[in-house]
Amino acid sequence: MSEQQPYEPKIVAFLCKWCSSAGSDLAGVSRIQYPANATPITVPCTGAVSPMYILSAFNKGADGVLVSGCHIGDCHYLEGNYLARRKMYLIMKLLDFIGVEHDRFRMSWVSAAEGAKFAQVVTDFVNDLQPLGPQDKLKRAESK
Amino acid sequence: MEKILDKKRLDDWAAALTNYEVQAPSQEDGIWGFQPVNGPVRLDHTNTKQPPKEFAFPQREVFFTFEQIKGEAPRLTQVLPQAPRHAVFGVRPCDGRGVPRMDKVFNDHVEDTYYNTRRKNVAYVGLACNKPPSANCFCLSVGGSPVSTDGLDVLMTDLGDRYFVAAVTDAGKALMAEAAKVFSEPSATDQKQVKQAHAAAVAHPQRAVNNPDQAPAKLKASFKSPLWDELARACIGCGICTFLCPTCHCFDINDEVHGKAPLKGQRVRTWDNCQFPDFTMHSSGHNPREGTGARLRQRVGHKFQYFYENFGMHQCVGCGRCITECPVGIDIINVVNKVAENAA
Amino acid sequence: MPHNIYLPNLARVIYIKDEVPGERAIRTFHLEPLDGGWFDHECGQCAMLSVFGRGEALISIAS
Amino acid sequence: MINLKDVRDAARDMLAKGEVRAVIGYRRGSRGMFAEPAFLDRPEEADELVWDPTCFHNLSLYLVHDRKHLAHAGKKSGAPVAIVAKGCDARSIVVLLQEHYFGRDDVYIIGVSCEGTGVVDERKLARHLNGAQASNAAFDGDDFVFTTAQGEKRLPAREVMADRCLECRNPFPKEHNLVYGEDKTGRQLEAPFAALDRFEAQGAGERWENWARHFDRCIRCFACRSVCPMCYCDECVVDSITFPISTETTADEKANRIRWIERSAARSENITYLMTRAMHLAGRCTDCGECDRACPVNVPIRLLNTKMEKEARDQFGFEPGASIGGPSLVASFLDKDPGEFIR
Repeated sequence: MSEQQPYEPKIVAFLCKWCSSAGSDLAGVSRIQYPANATPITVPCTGAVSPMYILSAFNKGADGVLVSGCHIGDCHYLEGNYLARRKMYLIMKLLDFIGVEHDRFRMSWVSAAEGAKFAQVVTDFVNDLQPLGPQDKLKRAESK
Repeated sequence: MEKILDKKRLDDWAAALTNYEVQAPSQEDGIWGFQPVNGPVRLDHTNTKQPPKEFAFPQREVFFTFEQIKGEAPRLTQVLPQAPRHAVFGVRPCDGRGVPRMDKVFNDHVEDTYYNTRRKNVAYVGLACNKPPSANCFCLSVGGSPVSTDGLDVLMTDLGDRYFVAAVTDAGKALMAEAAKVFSEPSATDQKQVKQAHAAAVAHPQRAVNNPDQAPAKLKASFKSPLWDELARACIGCGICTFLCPTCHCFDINDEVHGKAPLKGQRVRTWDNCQFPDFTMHSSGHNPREGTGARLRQRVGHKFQYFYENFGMHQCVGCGRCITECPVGIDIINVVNKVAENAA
Repeated sequence: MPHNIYLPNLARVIYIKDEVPGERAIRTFHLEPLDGGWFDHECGQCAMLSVFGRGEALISIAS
Repeated sequence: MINLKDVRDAARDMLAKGEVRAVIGYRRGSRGMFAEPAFLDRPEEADELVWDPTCFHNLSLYLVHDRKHLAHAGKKSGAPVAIVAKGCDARSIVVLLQEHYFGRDDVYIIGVSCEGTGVVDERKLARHLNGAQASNAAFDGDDFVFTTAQGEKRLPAREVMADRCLECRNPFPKEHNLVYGEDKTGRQLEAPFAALDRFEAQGAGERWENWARHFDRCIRCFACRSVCPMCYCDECVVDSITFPISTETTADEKANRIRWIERSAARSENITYLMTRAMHLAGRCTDCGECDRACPVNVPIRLLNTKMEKEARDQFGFEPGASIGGPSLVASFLDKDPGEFIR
């Protein structure tokens, strides 16, 4: 490589279709500038995000994983985000427990009307991931 | 070539083996295993939890990488092992006898390039068992002994403050020649003492398979015996007994994909296991060895019948790991004896 | 260096025929060897056909 | 002090009267002092039953095996199966009942209380016997008595007991049809989660160093999963050795089956496997410690599960295996569940 490109953290973002995904669309429609590091994966509800998705994202090389959905009380399926809150808490604690940097996993509530907040969440996440450098603890080794 | 090595000079010998990567038993989290030597060589282990089969037959071996090129045929690049020359110290005679058995499997009719590339780079320095390392040793039952040199390049015998070191193969002589000055000539008393030590080792009581040479016929007659399901009723179908066995060699081949567009990845060999549920699963869903009874019969049959019928020697070397490590107490000595007793 | 049995012969699929259409389709694949040419086989011997990154199938050659 | 004769008589009686199809218990093994699982079908076999500090297996696993055999053979369950169960084993049965794996009347629980002690930890004992082999182990008040070639060796149980027993808060099987031994619920030999707290006292970097070493050693023999009564899935989603194909499985399903991890025992794959299992055991694992004991390379798997158990208890007030009718941890929620970590 000619000159060392600055390290750009790769983020996988699981966005709930009804709120956060719509929120990210609003951020786009409103022309809000924010880092493009996050690869969005739309899920019906944060309650549908299995801990395996998060482990698999890290396994495939994600530097950070974001799970974002409707605020408590707004869930289209009424209880999805309550269930997600527990599961994500448990997976976060397990990742901490084995020593993965705490800032690599993050959860947020972003409603369909909070385009600006979505941009801010992603910006903060990228800034927090920057000093941590590439994630290699759970990442699958490429070649021999 | 037989020499005496003062215990204080063991590290000098290891240090002199500069063009080898010296491996020796060391303890990590309570588990004895072979590790590269940095610091003193320790030979005060019982036996390592895993046998030294990993040096020639590792759990993961990359065969080749494949890459899809637009409009062309996929490009294959063979990946041969780059293993350094290993000198493995502290190998017990039973694990030593596992080596010729694995050599047989990977060279009978067809030569396994990857196994052979690694195998010719490994020298096994054995350590005789003055007393059985485990409560479940039964090497004498399967034609072995605590002082056997089968499969080893060197055999060391502990005589208290010094080792009696005997080269078995040219590779062993070469290992000793690398540090000729650390050895000394054995005296008459050394010769007498090592014979006594060997005699005492062989005389030490250990568990036994009853008349092992009849085992192949007895097992053959018991293929349909209900005993198999009964003896394996507690079996949980895990992979401990086979993964830890010095002579288990079954493997699976899978492709590991690193990139989809364009397709890029590796074809990889990994250990496989006849105790796993889908080892004999057909693509129709039929599984000829569904229950743990059939799987136990396959494992014990392989160790005491099929290998014997093909190569005239038991595949089992009597290390006792499968007995010691089984979480639910499946005991191959007990199984062979029981099946033989009740054979038609 | 003896022949490495694990390196596959490459072949191109030149024609796929739907013998039995539908969800439980049975298709035959007509293969043409690339450079290596076919391996010689004995009747009843098995051949392992594989597609990189997808999987493999064990086919017993009857003729 | 449990009188073994009572247990044997009860088992013989049940089998003779045909009240139960079989009795799953412990009997003398062929491997020195270690007991092994026993499956009694006939009354006269009842005398094989033993109860000593090496009865560490969680026999509820065999209730799962029995259920699978019946389902596979298409048979109805009929009479219940009797099972000798310690406190932790009985709680595993409660979780299985909570998940409707079988009905309460399908299992006849012969409870055995660990009273003041528990089961032996093979690794700790080996350090005390340094090479000597024990041919028998017995309870004796707060001691274990081992018979070795050099005569009897009495050791305070506390020094050679499994961690889970030292930390055990209720050694008494609350859910039972019959029970033997004193109820010493609430006894505390060591603080609960002591091993976990010792481990967590280390910084994140140090914790990772340890776990990386453990995950590297894992050889993916699946003993931790095979020995666990809670891991009863016919197909383990995270690993492909249990892919139940049927005649209806189409070629596409086989080709497109999601491979969450590779077959290689590489660190990254072992982590995904072990962490997924820990997540699937959250609120279900009753700390029977079998995964720790079975692991041939000493990966402290129990720490992963007790970490989940501690969080479930502290943050969600959840005790696994507490009550048959209770909700499961991850399929229920409370308004006051922690949420500050969500931005």
